[in-house]
Amino acid sequence: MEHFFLNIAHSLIVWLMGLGLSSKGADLVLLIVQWICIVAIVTINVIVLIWLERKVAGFMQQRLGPNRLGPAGMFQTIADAIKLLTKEDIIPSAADRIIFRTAPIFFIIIAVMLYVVLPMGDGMQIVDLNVGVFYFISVASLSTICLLMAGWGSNNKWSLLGAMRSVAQMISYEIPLAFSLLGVIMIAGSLSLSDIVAAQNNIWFIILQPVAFITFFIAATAELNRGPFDMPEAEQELTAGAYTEYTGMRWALFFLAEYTNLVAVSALASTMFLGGWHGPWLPSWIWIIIKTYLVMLIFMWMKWTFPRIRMDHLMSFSWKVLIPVTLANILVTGAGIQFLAGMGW
Amino acid sequence: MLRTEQFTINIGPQHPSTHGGLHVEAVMDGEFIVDAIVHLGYVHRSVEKIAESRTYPQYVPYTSRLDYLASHLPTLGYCQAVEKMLGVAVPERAEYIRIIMAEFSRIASHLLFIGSCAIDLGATTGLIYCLRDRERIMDMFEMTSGQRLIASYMRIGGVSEDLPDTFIPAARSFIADFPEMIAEYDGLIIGNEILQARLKGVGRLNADDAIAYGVSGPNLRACGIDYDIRKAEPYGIYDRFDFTVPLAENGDSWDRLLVRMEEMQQSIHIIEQALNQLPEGEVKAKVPRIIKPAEGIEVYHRIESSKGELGYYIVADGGEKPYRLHVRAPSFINLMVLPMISKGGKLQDIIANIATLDPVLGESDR
Amino acid sequence: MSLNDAVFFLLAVITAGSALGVITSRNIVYSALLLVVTFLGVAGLYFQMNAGFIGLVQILIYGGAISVLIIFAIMLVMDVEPHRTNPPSPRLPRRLGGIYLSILLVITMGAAIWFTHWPLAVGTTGADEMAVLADLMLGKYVVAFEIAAVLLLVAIVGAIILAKGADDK
Amino acid sequence: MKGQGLLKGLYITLKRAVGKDITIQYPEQMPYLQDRFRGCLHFDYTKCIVCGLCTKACPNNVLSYESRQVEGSKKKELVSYTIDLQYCLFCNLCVEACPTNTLYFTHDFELSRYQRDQIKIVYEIPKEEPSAVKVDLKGDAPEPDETKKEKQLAAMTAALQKNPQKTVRKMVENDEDAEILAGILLEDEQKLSRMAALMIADREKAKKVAVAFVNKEKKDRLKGGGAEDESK
Repeated sequence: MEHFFLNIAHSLIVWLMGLGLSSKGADLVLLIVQWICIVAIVTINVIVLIWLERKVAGFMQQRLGPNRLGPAGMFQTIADAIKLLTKEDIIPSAADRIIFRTAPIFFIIIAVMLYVVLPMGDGMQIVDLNVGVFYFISVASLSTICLLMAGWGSNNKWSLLGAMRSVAQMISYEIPLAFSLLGVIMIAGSLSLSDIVAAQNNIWFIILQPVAFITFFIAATAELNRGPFDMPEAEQELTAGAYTEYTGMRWALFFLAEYTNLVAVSALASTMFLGGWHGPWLPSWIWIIIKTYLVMLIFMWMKWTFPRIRMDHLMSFSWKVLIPVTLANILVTGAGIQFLAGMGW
Repeated sequence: MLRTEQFTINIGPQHPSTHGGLHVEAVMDGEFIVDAIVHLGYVHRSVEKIAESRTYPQYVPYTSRLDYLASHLPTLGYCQAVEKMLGVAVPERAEYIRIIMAEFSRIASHLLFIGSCAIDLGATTGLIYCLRDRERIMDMFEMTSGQRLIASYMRIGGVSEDLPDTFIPAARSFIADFPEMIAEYDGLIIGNEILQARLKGVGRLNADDAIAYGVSGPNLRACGIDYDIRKAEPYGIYDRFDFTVPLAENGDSWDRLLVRMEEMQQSIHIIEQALNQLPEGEVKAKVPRIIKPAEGIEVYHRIESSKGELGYYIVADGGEKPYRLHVRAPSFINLMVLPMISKGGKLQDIIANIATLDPVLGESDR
Repeated sequence: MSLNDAVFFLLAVITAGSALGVITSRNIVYSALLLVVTFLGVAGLYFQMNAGFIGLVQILIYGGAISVLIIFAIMLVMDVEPHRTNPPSPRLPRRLGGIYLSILLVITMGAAIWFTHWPLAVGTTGADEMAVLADLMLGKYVVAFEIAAVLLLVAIVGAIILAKGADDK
Repeated sequence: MKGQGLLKGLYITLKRAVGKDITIQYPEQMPYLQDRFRGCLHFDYTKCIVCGLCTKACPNNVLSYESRQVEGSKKKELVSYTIDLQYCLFCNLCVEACPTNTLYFTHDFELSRYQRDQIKIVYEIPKEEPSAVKVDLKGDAPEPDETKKEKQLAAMTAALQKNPQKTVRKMVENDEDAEILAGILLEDEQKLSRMAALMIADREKAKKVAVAFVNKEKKDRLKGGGAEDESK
């Protein structure tokens, strides 16, 4: 079981080379297969996640949640997807059509790109970049532009306001997000995600870096526009924020991308702090799935419990609390490393 | 300084958190509100004009539809106003039933206020818990009147039917469970630091302005003014009960929330006393089938509704139907301070302000 | 032509094409968004040169942050219809001036590139480029690095004061 | 300490998440309705004494009835009683006014209908045999099976042949039109049988067809007598 997917990939390469492909060509085909797999994983995950989110919300609100279609309402999301696909595609007449159309596409592309560096099991990583963490952060930062495009292209005050807010929020929370990861990077001594997982063989970084984990979690919630920080949508204030004018599948793409981001960030959290794919008894890829889903459940739990924070509080929380705390954490971590190194560890 | 341009944002009439058809035209300078213009009338049903073509008893169901969140209260006000015109004495038992129903309505209204306040600030689950408990009150209304929301239970001269046997146990069990409910709201909604940060110091209304604008009800008491018609000018049999009028100091959104939380507990206290004192007897006075107050009688009767001072001004012309009926709707008057308290705040604050002023649009548009 | 060359030409076309788009687009918002594409293309070129870290910095700083600033600034100060933001100047002297300036710029830069002695890279950027970079920044060039940091801080403080407006006396 | 409230909130939602649900599954599981629940207004014709108090009590003109004088006495007798539920406020005033408990609320709260005119409930009391009351709950009639349908068709055709004017009276606007329509139907066997079938299957369509027939006939008549033959 442990090497189930690796074996599949290996036999695929062997088969391809048996067909007469060069090893480079076989790698290319494998890469394409991996991309298709990622898209499939993302889609299936989103279907499960939307169902899960509604179920979690239902349970917290003492309801059952969706339960009509399929076992425990599992097919509700599929029905919703079909509904969204068949909806009329409305583009406001005053909208900037090119920007309006491309924004959701870029948003989902960027979300899918995040998966390239995530180790989904022992040796199951598409590209082991030596700057993996940095790749994740910088690619994730591009999604601000997509929201801005959506907000601007819609030519609607609510949309623009939602986009502005979310961009301001995401830019200010990128800094504590990156800073809180720095502590882990300093201990692991590498920016590569596989090295970081390997460094957690004995002890998870959540124990060594509890403050970093909490700050990362808060900043990630803001980056994902979720829970108490859902500024771009902010239903009660901005109707639907940046997505106000979107309908049908375009809107669904945003939704899809948000959940894709959620999975990616949760996977990053479990990789950086929860020991990645390390775990006893079960195969490594099952462990990462379990850990990722646990993190996502916490995200959902928070979302359905807390009210939305106010914009100015949000900004001042980032700049006045999170960033100083993460900076102090880096300082303490650095001092600790030097101290322990001096002790001869 | 850079010269900036103001822009307007239309909050409503179709917007998730305007409690019906409220339309606020917010003039913004960036995220700050320069002015907020309240546009009303989207739920106008000409309830006052309808009164002129209905006989006095026929008008009772329409009053229930004024403040549909606490439907016994406007009905109570109307019935008492007509009784005042006719000089009818209401039987003791009916008076007590009325008090119980009115106070349960107040709790139902305040529960929805707290829930909608939570959901307007983004905490969906808070609303569901409040609605869950509100349902029990609705069940009690269904027991007595047969309708859950728009009960039209009270009649001129009493109430339509006596309490059923199931009512008193249900009411007692609700009272017994109430502290637990309050504890849950305290934990989930009131105690939440994010919510406190959103409400504290937001939409501050000072006492002088409140009086000048004619604000009444919990919104007024949140400014520290001890004025409750149940105490100041007791109607019905309110003078027989022992309760305090909860007050706050700052008049901000947070105080408005706290005052209502406290008020619910006082209502429970009143209901408890009323249930203990409930006498046996008739529930409806002998009222002529055709009510014809003498020409020239005018009456103004006011009660403390869950939103504030709810007054009925009725002029009779000697016929079966009122010559003119006017409703002093507390929501309407309370809403008028929205521009004043929102100025200088943020866009998100105006949502909190609307939520904590607790308007019900059926009443303010009439 | 190897695969590497093909990728290079693709990236070069994207970068140069979008850069051209930035200056020819009639709509200033499109210009700004095409600028983002240019930044990304440049980042791609960095990746091709095995300078992953620099490429990612390019994406993070220019693609994610600076471009947002530019778009923000455009959106906030724009006062006309977006499609009339970048009209070519109708007056001939101005056009001639523009042509003259651009020719001057091309000549200057071309000359600078032509006459500079470009040292060929000694050694390759290996897998450990991060460590090398860190050593250089926090070792040899630490003073310059810190001074740059202080400069940026001063700039930020200045910007805040400008935005908030110092107390006008 | 800051953050305590947040943790408490999280604890409460977690506790509720693992606790019991409070909702019911509506169509399968019906809500418990209290005795006095006011669902749909119903009318028991046997008790009605045609006093008219209900219509006077109603604030919104929901109730109306047709009555006639019983021959040889002062008593009135009911012909039909109409409850136009779309205007009903469910206020209970009519029920309270009724001296004989003729009007009452049932617990049936599923009042949605596909057509607007299906909301109206009409109780008709036939003149000849008051024992066999035909309650015409429009839109609620169950789909009759084949034999029943045939029987109905035969009855309707017979009625049309025997007394056409009266049978088609409800399909058109006034007596004059009914007369015209009856004339058309009697002349043409095919039209008659088609009309009969339509009247049973789809009253709305039958009405439309009837109006069309009448209008055409009227037009033809205006044109002159000669046109009549052509129209056939």
